Amino acid sequence: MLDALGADSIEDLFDEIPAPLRAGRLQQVPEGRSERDAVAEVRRRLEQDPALTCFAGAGAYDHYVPAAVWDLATRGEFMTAYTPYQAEASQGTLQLLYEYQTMMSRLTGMDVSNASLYDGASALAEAVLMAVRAQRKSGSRRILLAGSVHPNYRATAASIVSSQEIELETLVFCESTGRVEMAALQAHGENEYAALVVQSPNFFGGLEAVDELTDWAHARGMLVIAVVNPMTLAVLKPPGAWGETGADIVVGDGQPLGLPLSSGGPYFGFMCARQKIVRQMPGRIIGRTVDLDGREGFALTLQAREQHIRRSKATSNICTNQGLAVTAATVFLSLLGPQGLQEMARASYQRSAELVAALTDVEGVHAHFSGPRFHECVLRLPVRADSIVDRLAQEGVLAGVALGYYFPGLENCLLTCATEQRSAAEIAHFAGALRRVLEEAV
Amino acid sequence: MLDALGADSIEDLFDEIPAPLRAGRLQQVPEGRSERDAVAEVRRRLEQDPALTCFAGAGAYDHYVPAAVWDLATRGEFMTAYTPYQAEASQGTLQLLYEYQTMMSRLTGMDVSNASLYDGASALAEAVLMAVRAQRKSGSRRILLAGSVHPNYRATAASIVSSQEIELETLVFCESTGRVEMAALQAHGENEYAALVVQSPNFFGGLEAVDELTDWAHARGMLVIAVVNPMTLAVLKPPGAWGETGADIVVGDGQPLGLPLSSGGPYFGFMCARQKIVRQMPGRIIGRTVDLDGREGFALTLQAREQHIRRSKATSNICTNQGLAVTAATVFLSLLGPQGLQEMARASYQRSAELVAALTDVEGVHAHFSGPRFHECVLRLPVRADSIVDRLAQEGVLAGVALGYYFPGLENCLLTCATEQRSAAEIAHFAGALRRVLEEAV
Amino acid sequence: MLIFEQSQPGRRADSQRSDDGALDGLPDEYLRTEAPGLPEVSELQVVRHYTNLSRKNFSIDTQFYPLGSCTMKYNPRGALRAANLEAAQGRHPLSPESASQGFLSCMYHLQEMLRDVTGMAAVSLSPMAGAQGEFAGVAMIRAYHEAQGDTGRREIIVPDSAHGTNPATAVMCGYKVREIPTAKDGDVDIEALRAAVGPQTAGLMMTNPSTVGVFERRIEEVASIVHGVGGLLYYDGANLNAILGKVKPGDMGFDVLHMNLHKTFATPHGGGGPGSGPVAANERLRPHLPVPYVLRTEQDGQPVFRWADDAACPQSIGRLSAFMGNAGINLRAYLYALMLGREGMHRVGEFATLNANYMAKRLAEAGFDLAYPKRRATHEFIVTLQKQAKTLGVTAMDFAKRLLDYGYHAPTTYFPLLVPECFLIEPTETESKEELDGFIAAMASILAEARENADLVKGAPYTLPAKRLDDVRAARELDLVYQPPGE
Amino acid sequence: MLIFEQSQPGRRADSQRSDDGALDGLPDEYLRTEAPGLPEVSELQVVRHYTNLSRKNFSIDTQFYPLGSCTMKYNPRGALRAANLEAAQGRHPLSPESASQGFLSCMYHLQEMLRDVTGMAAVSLSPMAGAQGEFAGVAMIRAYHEAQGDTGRREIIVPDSAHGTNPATAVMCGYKVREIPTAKDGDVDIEALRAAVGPQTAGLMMTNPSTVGVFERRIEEVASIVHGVGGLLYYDGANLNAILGKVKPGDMGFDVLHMNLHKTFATPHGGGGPGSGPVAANERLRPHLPVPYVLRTEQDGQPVFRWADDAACPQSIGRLSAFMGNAGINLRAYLYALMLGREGMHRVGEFATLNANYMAKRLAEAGFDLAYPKRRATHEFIVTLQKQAKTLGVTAMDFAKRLLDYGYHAPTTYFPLLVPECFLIEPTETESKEELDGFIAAMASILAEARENADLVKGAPYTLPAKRLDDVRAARELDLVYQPPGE
Ligand SMILES: Cc1ncc(COP(=O)(O)O)c(C=O)c1O
Ligand SMILES: Cc1ncc(COP(=O)(O)O)c(C=O)c1O
Repeated sequence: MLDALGADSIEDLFDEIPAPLRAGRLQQVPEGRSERDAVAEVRRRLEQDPALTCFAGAGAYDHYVPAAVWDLATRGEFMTAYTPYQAEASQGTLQLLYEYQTMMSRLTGMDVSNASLYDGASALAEAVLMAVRAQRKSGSRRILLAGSVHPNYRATAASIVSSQEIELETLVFCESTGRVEMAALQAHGENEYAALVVQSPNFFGGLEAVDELTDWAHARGMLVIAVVNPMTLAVLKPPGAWGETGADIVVGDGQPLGLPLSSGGPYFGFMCARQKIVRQMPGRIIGRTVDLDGREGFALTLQAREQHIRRSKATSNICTNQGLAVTAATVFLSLLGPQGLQEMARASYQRSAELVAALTDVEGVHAHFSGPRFHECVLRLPVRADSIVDRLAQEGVLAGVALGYYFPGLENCLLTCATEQRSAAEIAHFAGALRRVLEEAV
Repeated sequence: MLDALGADSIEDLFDEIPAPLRAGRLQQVPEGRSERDAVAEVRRRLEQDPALTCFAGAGAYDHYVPAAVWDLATRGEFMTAYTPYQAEASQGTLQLLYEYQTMMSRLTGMDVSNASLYDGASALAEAVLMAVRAQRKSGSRRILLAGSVHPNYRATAASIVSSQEIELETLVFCESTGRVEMAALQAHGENEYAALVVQSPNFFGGLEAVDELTDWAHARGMLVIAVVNPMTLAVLKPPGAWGETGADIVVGDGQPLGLPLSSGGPYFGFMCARQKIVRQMPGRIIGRTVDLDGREGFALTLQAREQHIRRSKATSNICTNQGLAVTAATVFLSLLGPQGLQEMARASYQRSAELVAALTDVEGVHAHFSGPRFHECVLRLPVRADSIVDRLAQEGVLAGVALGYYFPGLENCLLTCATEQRSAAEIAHFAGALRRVLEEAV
Repeated sequence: MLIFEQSQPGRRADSQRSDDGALDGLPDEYLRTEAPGLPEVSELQVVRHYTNLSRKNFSIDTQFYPLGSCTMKYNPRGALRAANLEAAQGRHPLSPESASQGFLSCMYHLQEMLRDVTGMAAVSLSPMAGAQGEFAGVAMIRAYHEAQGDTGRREIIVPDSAHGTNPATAVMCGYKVREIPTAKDGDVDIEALRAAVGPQTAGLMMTNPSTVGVFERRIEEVASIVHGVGGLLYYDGANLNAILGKVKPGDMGFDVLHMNLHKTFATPHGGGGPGSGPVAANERLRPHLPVPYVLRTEQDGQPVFRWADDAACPQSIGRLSAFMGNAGINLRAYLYALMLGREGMHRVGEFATLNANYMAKRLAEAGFDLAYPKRRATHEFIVTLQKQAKTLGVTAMDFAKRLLDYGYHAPTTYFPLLVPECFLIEPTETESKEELDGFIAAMASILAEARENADLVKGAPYTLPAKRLDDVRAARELDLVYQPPGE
Repeated sequence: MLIFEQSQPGRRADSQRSDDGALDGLPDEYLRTEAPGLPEVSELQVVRHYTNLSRKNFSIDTQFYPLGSCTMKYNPRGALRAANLEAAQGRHPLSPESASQGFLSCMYHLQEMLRDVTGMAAVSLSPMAGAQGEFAGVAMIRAYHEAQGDTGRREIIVPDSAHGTNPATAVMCGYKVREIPTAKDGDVDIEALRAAVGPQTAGLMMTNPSTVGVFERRIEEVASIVHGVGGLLYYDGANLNAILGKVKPGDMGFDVLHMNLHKTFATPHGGGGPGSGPVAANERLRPHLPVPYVLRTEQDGQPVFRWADDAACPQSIGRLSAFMGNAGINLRAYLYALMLGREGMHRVGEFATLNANYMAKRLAEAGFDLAYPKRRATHEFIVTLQKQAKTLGVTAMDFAKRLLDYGYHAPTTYFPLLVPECFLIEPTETESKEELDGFIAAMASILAEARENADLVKGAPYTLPAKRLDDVRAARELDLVYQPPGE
């Protein structure tokens, strides 16, 4: 090939690079290894960490992933394709995404869905930006954000929207229920907001008064942004049915739908909305259409919202999304169907109730908040929760998430969770270990 | 559907079965479980056994299997197809098998290969039957079988061929070298045998005098059946080049070519042979041909040898073979190529030399046999080997195979092995543990 | 293009290298003089080549595949996951029993479930496919007779509808084969059987439901005829799927049998295998089971599992493989059996039968001839295209090839041999009514094509990676191994 | 057929059930009144449906896919294996540091390698794709200026060849975009740049090699012009593959950058993602890196890894995701970097460049116009089909669609915007010469077709699952969600 180029060496091909810029030897990169050695090295490192039975949730849940899900998603034709720009050569991915959009719309009770965003937290940021665009007329750049929304979601939204001079105002949650009570709204009744953000089940696992909150916001011309766990929508009222007219934008993280925990990603953010604001949506959207022969086919549509067409006027800068994760979730939802997903939700609810019963049976452990919750619960321990989490890890248990890090004042609080995967034996082991550890601690 | 059948219930469809035969409730079959629970149950049982670092060989070797191998082999189109009877709808499997046949022929130095048999041991049995058929003229039904052939292979051959009044006569191995010495042949010079069976590397890891043995057998009108480890053929002289004219039938187990240990299977048996006896071969054979348009295509051929055509006159009763294992091996051989396979062989040789050096450094441990060997070695311990194997399993080491079970008199002997996967640290751990355990024992 | 044709000297998948070792101490006489002629290609080339090859196959995952006698049903991916667990794949076959109790308990539990399903006394999981299971069973019959000193029995009786492996097996076990005809109604011709049996009869091999897709109604009579002359009954369990949880072969009077786990118990066929063909025996034949299998003993009230080996089973026919058969396939079957459970097993046979009867009915309505129109179909049934072959010149082969163009794999053709121009159709329990209806519509459409334009059907397939292949040339000009041009 | 069209009430994949629990204690007002309208299908239906859907895609595993700017190279399956290890998949993102040292050490080691490759001071792995990396980088530029009290800088300069994400990012960060033209030789128009910069300049975003497939030779001058007015330089690392191990962006004068691990470091694109877009910063910008990333500390001489969080990094732009970005993708990149190693990284850029230059040369010989014929190609290059569009009426789009019929994925078309009728072609280092030659031959053949029968090319593709799709209808008659007929 060098001959064809009339070059003596590959080095010649780099002759346009100014000599002083040529790099020397890489210092931090070791010598290359074979696949075998490299995999062994990664395994050695990872297996140095104890394998923990997972009672943590807080946005990432240990649900069972059927074997077929990733067997299908990792087929080369799905896994090694690019974004479906050449529609004729991408009908597989495109049809799958259209099916995905349909599933998500039905789960959330909304009109439309995009083809994914990065994760739930960044999806919330995009929802805020979208709401502000949709409310351009009113001109408000203020958002009322429930304090019971996942703290990392709130932080992410803040990092992303703050450069655009959007203000996020926190709506405090009630100290005894952990949720937003209607009374708290009074402090905000006077201001003009573009939108209200509510998460339900909220970060603490509690169910918000979604109907009242939605109606309150709509009565004031605000849009309602719902943050939800899609698994719970198998049984919980979908945001499209919140209050009189339903939420306007729904976002969340798709992780519970077939994505392994994997230290936090790849998961995917989903976003559904009312048809009338679809042109304000960020991200890819697939439409059904016909080909030259009039046969059904699928294509990217409404691309005039996107950066590759609109550049600085795009609704978002997002380009690569979380396609393969969505592929897995689509297969997951097809496999479970309405019944399977409902059972998963109900079993998670029940296992979690059993967990709370077993743990609050331990001396000094109490549920911190009252009121209905789904499959997560905040427990108050007699000692700092972070030390208990560390200590129980030595017993093979990931007890949950210590809340002091996020909420000063809740240092003794532990957010704990059970999914359908947690067995009675595992719950009993957790409770037994907690009892022992607390006895030690006292 | 019942309506269409005019039936009231599915039970009606079983009305031809005499009532007394209808089964009651199954007693040993528990209630059905979900995929999640069933996988968890199998995992629970299997993980109750300690994970051992593998220094056992004896026909099953712990080589690295590149990730691509099974990613490709488990593609639905390979994994869920039947035997390629409908050639037009099976060109993928058929071409792959043709490539496999080519690879195996080249590795063994033989003219032809079939598309697989069950495993190495049963392949040996088939080779014996094939040799007897090929020697029909001479009429001999006696086979001379080296005592250094894998004992389970010899036992399998015996179970399978004995009903056909074929006699397997053992050729003793030398007590000091563990291989067949030419002197031992004298006892058999007078008899008429259909074939001589030689394994090299033999069960003890030793290299037989394949050239002399082959020539000796051929000089007496015998066929030579070679039993080989295909991985070693990356560097060892292929049976097709043994002696003056090469072996006539070559069999072995394909496990080292990309098959996980998996408690003994599925692996696959391979069989290669001289062109002139191809019509005596058992099992499926793929041929390259053309289709109606004259384009290259592949099909099962020489089917008139097989049970589905010839029934009681078939060369064997084999029907289902080990297709998917062969698929994996074909991908494996393509991925490694000549260089990769040679490196794997050389690295295994070297790791094994290091292992033997480390273990014989332990007080009281000696190599039991002299002479060249490949990547296995028989060590003599100062105590019974089976107790050491049990004891070292508690240290996380599978030390090898205790030989007393197979060879009375070798109770203190351990057959041990290292592949390219064994690290210096693992070898040192084994040696250290052995030293400790032997000190305890004394 | 063959992978060999993509080879370039020196090219390789670099990350598949090993630290090179030296062959110190190995004399040259043992070494090969040139590297083996394997392809020299990159990892991408390998992945692309075999991915694209796979796409040339029909398979259950891509098509309805109603191949009679082969039970091409969906095999849950969960079974594969179990077999792929590290704890499964990493276990060496000769690990000591002391470190294998978990694995052995799985195998034992599977043996017990299969024992229950078949109504037999004991099970050995070691045969590696159906044909090896048959070998084991017939060898056990022989071992039994020999153990009784009864050495004059030289014949195995096989119905003419039997699968080819049955007579081939009998011969491998040193027996002569005597064929008996099938009666018009699909059952065994009882009179012919009576005439065939005698003191020379070692046993009878039978499939029930038989390969003609009906349940042998006089099975008890058949059993008593064979037993009456001192013969034994072998059950070819390839069709067990039809009666799982409904009838136990042991209750029908069979003495020994094999199962095809790769048909009934969740292993996709892999383009030709691997399978697993466990044998089950009643008390009489139990001592002759092939080794190894798993025994349950107790120690201090705790179960301890052990291998039953030659020493424990001196009358065994011996071992049939280097280790313990296709253990990984047995593990898949175990997972599958756990998932199905008691109720699930009943459902398998029920829905397999429902689907087959539905298809038979609809195809008959569409103008096709059933081979046994008066009989209930079992899990499969036969359509004979003799009429079409005669009147339209369109054979079963032509219909089969044309079905491929419609996106359906063809049923089994020309087997069993006794029914001319036959299609043996087995939809299995895992297919939906929509697929069955689609297939039936395709058959009707092909029939219409055959009437209007027979050549269209006779030239099929048109849309596959290859047109009909020249089998004669394949057999005459044998090309079994690639030779580069000019070599 | 859509999966919804295969749905039947009550049908399900039975083995995917959960032991049903009750929603005791949940008031009705929280519950949905009817089950969500998900498809009701069997497991086989799911497997067959999605297997067959996948077969309608082109992909790297099946085709040459020379999509410029996207680096569609082979990503070793070993990387996927690492990410699929149980120890990787099972780790909860909020596991305590005390139980995560192994995982954190992997992330730290990857940070270090990327730091070295880019020549920067520190790396954060948290951005989830290139565009989010860009966001992080530009937000850091803003944070830096603000920290200096320098609040008057309102503009980001972007070359007209820039990827769409660049201007979109600048706007998301609250900046105005100022575009500067590209000179005839493909380099930035230096005079225009000089004219554009000023006290309002917050920074410049640039790709080098640029998206026109050449290396910006005056990069040092560009850097000094921007730095001269107090602006900062952002490096869009989408094209890092071209110069891996050859040039470090830090040495070119860039202050902050992102990498697309899903292009350069082994993650196949997944039909749209996921990716990972780590940012790297020099000392000046380091305090503003997004959290969390991994810090190495020592305790009793032993390394202890910790998360750098808001508390540790008070000047950070904050977090960009709920947890720590696409950790699993980072793990794949880590495995890939270990496999490549130092030498391998050099080879990546070398062979990517060799392949691109070879193709450029051959295509020019075949009669195609290169956009920058006097320049060396980098890892990609541009062919302009303007001549063909004018004289034959066959556009880049037509060539692209026709290539699909030849079994090749089309290159990137109509990007960058400044070159009319362009093909941006990136063969990558993992393709063999045979594939490149095949593609070149296809292009030559299409050119001949275009001359002889332009309509043939304009009607393409013919052999794919769909012909050209009606995009206008897709956008006008929005059908984004399936509605069953009659609803
Ligand atoms: C009726 C019958 N018996 C026996 C066999 C042989 O089984 P296997 O292919 O597993 O050897 C088959 C398989 O095709 C069969 O259909
Ligand atoms: C030059 C360039 N910059 C930025 C991006 C955006 O990267 P991502 O798609 O990962 O967001 C791309 C990807 O297409 C690109 O090619």
